[in-house]
Amino acid sequence: MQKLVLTEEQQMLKDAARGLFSEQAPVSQLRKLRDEKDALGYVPEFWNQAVELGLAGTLIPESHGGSEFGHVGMGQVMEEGGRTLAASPLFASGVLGACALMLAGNDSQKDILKGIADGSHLVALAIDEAGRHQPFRVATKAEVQGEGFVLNGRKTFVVDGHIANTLIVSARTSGGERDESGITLFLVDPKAEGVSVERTTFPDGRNYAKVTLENVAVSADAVLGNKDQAASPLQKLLDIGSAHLAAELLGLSSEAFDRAVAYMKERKQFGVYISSFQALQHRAAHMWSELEQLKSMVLKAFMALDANDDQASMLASAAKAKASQVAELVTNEGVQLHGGMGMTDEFDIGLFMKRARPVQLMLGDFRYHADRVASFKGF
Amino acid sequence: MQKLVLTEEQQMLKDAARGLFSEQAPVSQLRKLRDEKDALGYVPEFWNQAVELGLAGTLIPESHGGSEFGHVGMGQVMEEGGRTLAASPLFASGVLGACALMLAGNDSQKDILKGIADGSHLVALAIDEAGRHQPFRVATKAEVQGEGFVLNGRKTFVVDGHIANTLIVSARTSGGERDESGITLFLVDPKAEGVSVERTTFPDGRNYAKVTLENVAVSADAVLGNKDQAASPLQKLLDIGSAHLAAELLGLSSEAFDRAVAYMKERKQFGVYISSFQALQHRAAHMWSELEQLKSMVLKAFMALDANDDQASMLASAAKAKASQVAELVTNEGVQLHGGMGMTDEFDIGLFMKRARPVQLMLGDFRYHADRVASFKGF
Amino acid sequence: MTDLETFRQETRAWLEENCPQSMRSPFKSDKDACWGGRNFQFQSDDQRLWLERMAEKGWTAPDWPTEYGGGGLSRDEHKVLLEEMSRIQARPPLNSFGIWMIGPAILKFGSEALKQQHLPPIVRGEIRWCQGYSEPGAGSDLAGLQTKAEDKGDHFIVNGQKIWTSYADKADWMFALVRTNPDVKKQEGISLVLFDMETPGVSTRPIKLISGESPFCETFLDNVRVEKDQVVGDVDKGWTIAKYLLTHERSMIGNMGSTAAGQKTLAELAVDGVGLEDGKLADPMLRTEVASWVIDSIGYELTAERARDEAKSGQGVGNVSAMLKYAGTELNKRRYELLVAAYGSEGLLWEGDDRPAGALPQQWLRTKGNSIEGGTTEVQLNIIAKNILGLG
Amino acid sequence: MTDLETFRQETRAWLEENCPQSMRSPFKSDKDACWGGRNFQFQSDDQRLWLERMAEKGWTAPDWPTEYGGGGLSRDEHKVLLEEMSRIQARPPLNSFGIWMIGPAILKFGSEALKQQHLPPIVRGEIRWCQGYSEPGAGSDLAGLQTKAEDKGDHFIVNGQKIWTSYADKADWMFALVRTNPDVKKQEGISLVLFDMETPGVSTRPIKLISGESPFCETFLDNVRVEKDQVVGDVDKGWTIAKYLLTHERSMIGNMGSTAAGQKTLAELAVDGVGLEDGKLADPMLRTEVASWVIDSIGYELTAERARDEAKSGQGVGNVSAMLKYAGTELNKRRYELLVAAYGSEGLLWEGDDRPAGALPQQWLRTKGNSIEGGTTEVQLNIIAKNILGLG
Repeated sequence: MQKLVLTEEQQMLKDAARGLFSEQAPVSQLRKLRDEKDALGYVPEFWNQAVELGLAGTLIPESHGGSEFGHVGMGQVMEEGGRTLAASPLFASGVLGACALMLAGNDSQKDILKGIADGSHLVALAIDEAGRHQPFRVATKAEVQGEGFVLNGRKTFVVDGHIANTLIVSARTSGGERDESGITLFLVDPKAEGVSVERTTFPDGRNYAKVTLENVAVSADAVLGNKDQAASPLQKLLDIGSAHLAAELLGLSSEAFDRAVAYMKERKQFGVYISSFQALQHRAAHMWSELEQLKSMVLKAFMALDANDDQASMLASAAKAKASQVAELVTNEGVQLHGGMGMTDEFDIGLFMKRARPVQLMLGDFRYHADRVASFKGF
Repeated sequence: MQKLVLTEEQQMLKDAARGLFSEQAPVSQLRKLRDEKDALGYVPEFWNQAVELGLAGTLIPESHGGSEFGHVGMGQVMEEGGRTLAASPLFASGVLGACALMLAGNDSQKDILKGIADGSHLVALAIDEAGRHQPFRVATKAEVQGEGFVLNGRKTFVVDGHIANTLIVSARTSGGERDESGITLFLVDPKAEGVSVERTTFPDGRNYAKVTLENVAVSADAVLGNKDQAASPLQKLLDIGSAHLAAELLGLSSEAFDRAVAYMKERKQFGVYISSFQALQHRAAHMWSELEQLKSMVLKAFMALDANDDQASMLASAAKAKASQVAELVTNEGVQLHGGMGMTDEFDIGLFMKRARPVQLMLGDFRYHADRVASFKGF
Repeated sequence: MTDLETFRQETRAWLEENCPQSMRSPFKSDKDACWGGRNFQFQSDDQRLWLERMAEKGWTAPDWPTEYGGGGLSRDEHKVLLEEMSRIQARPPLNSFGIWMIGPAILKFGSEALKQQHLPPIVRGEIRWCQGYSEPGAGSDLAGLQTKAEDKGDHFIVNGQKIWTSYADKADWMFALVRTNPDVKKQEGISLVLFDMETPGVSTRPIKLISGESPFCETFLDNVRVEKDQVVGDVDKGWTIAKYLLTHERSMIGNMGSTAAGQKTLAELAVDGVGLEDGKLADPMLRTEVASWVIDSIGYELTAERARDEAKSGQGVGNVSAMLKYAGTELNKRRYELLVAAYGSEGLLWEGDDRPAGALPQQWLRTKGNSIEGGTTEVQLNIIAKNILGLG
Repeated sequence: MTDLETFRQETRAWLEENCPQSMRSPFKSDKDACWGGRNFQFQSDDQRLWLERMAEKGWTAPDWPTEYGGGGLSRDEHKVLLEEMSRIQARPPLNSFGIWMIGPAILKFGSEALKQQHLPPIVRGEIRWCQGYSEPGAGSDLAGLQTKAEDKGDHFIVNGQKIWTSYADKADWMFALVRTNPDVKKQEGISLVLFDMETPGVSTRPIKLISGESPFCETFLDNVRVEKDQVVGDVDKGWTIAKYLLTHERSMIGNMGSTAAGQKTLAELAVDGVGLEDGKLADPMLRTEVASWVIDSIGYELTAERARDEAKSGQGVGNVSAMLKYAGTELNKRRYELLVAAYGSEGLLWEGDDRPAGALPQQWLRTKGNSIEGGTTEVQLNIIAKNILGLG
């Protein structure tokens, strides 16, 4: 069995990513984007550097311009990005977009991968239609019209939707609103007639959009994968996405924890450092224990995905479930342990909480994934 | 609105009960009953004293020999009995038996109340058929035979079943196994042909029985209440029983907590009293807070039952749910805070844990009652 | 007819006649509250009229003595007044830290001169007060405050910094704890002083929270002159008064665990967000959590009720405010986490008028402060452990 | 063929020939274990034969040096042996605190004479050992032990009381921590001594637990003579050895969070107890809790695996045994609470052969000790906070 440790190469990638994020995309960068209501929502200079380091193509085959570093590799990048709350299209384009095309795309569609890897082409996945993740409850309709289709519907919580060059949209081509079969994925140009993309603001200051499709005509070539049969590749894609979000939650929780521990060592109350209070020590020790378990689960999920292990879906869900729980615990405790200072916008610790919740909810929260784990385990 | 405090009379009853239990039925009495595998499972001398104090008739009208002190009154007795883990037929006979007859009995059946009040007649309720409480899932059958019925089935977890003079048995007279309607209550003489009562042993050393009914013939007079329509009075009875069990859990949890706090003040580790460790202090403070909330809920549930308030069922379920949760927390912490000593049979603290679980499960655990509360609240 | 019944009838009639129709509905937002003070902008003539009429009767401070402008009502009369106001949904005429906090402290501990000077303007809503307790370095260790008051004969010169001063930027006067003696045990060198916010050397800066704008400010005190006759109680003995006021504050904040009348319950909101299937919340896991919260909140509300009833009956363990503060604020935090879960991403929309859960993200973030302000959860647990359980 | 492959083939052949058929199945109960010692009653001739044959090859202690009777196997050979034994489900020939605990300590810290005297009988299963560490007054403060060893020239006279001595009533020798110097820092006056349980003045009394009978005993030491050459390592330096053994013990107990091979999982048992409806556990609230437990247990097992892999690779933070002990034992306690909930009253039946959940009530109660023995949960959290997080 593969050892649950990083290879030397993976460790080097992790270190390189940490260096890049901490120097070129520190927390202050996100704060600035937020305060200035930046139109793009990320810093192109940073994105170029990330691309130059090959991060956007980590998952993409060398034949399509990537470095083919696998999920363990990309997971390290996501984790390190979580640590600095880095804002970039890496997840939307480099993980979801790239994997969607790799899983379901035909040869000509896969040409997009090169653009993803070199950072010039951004992709976003438009799946959700309500506040809670239910990927197979699809009301957006795609009706046959001539050789192509015409799309109508609304999507929400589309990560990096407003900067995407291509949207991947799930729509119903047959079946009832709750059926797993009858769903089809479409590549949609956001500039096409009838598509409107509205950027929405979230607590984390990141990019999410609502997408409205009003009689959007697409050609037959726009179908990604097989008509009516998107459920299977889509689920695989969501497993992958969930694991990478778990990695991001691991990163941001680890950083929030480290900051809380550091604060405990510098803050005095009643004449002593608050790190000397046993009640706080035990809470910190419990959190550390939880973070260690999460770390193992995230790593294992990536290894299983890379190995095409049949436990990969279960492990990805378990990791996302645990990550959501741990992130909620650690970011709440992080603010509490900072006391009044933690409540001020001036301190960074609150930003970790504000980032955690959207990521917890994205592609399913603790409850969604715990339910899946139970089903996988036959109960 | 009625004040959430005891009246002077209720407080006097509580004090009297505490005196009786602590002097005549201390924890050592239960230990002795258990160690000697006592055939009765309670001490008749103590029962006589309790009866003399009027405890068995607390809920029974004066016209039938009781003191008509209401649920708030009886609840204080149950709570105090919980403190010393007192073993007696008080709950089975004085609460469940008495209330069943009062809720559903005809005049001649109500004659039994006098015997309950004077302690000479013991009643037990045989409802459950499986490990988890599902009172309306009844497989025991009662088929019409001539003027009467013939009963077949098995009952389990019958509190004080093996010492009862009368069993109250739920059986199906119509409908399917899961239907709420079609259930009838019967008064059954445990000595009747075809009835076998087998005492079973539980961690708390208390009396529970399995009852087997094999072609047991009963007359039409044996029907308690209306044929097929037991669900409504039975549910009311179970609400009452749940509130009183919540009171018992409150009592035993309060005592386990007091003992843990006392132990913290006398046990030294690393040269200091363990009561000085902040992590333990915070856990104790949390438990105390939980106990205070539980106390309010139990009192309110009794007041609502006495007032026939339409929130009574919801409040009884909420109290039993919370009591089960708090008892699990406090008895586990009680043992943990006693360290190795808590694990020995020699120390009493473990007995509180052993008593808590059967009472938690009896008439429905946290999950059962939380589900009911959710339904009452419309979600 | 008893005197109380007469009082009720008279009150009812008076309110009927004097409470403007537009003042007979619950606040629609925080902005509807009347805070009074020198620079207050009344929202409407009705709002001003309602304040003036109530103030004239002393009913902005119904149980204060009439000699200081109060209503002079007995406990029972006060209750009747509140009941009658509630009957017609009359809005409180005045929100005021003067009435809630410093007024009672002056009444209990202040000199006759201070009472004469400060209480009537408070009752009339002419002077708005703010509280200067916390300091950046002190946190939970309130008594460790560093703001220094130097004795200059007939006055003090005060230097230091206060934080978490609610509405300091809008208030006219501040009541503040300052260190008048640095050479004794920290609790024994503190005084409670009063000063006008227009005194030279006083400046304020609003604090932005993780939830956005807030009423909190930092207040900088730079050689601020405070007259000696503006000390409440004795010099160096302010800590006793501070504790009295803190207990008061704690029980107010503790109330957060309750669902205010008219507000939708968590269960109702969860149903709005998640929907029902077969009459049950469509997410069974969330249903479990909401049910557990509902049970705990029943316990909390009944405990608050029992504490009040016990206090009236002279029963109970007494000091339960720490427990209510702890339980109530933790409950409120859980409530908002569950709401975020129930609404999902749609519940996190930060801006806009058509958000399905309104200002939920801001409210959710704001609740995180509940277990910090007014004494942290950790401090409450310490208090319970030490004062009630005798652990130490 | 590599040497290792040759070794595997030879081992496989030897086991095939020498392991009796009746020793090729998992233990059916604790009683099937072979503990050896002077008074051990073998269950069967096969059991005795299996021990003798394995002991002769030194494979009861495969990695000990051959000069002390061990197998002298390399790390890789040891692994092959275990794999080959596992292949035919061969039972461990000997359970032994000698092999697990005191043997390694003697090997690492003991004199040559002690090695010669004690190791061969341990390998052969002739002498059964017990551990005398805990004392009634000490608890988590192990170093605070009071059992006194008075220096009498060539021997010590030992007085005191030990508790939680597993199988003291069945053991032949004890390794015990005693205080040889009361005048120094508590950790610096402790020695690890060995003595025969038949020495005059040694008596034992079994401890009954809340779960019933147990292997634990109290051991009373009343003027017990211990020869000076029976001190392991240096006099007064026993604490170092004790810590070495404790870390070892902690990682063994921590394993409790895992579900042993062949054992039914919590999820399977919950389904047995509660049943399925539409493929889901019939109680949705319990399902939530079981799912949460399953997720946590996946995390725990993977973390134990990762810790092993990191240790092999020379990575990781190192001392994770405290965390594994903490997480594993808390998980095991939760597992049993959930089982009790799943089976309901039928799962609490204390006696009888036809209980649906077997000895669940006793097992459930026994788990409560997991977070106490081998260092309490509180001690593990202290260790993590201080040693790993640097809080203090």
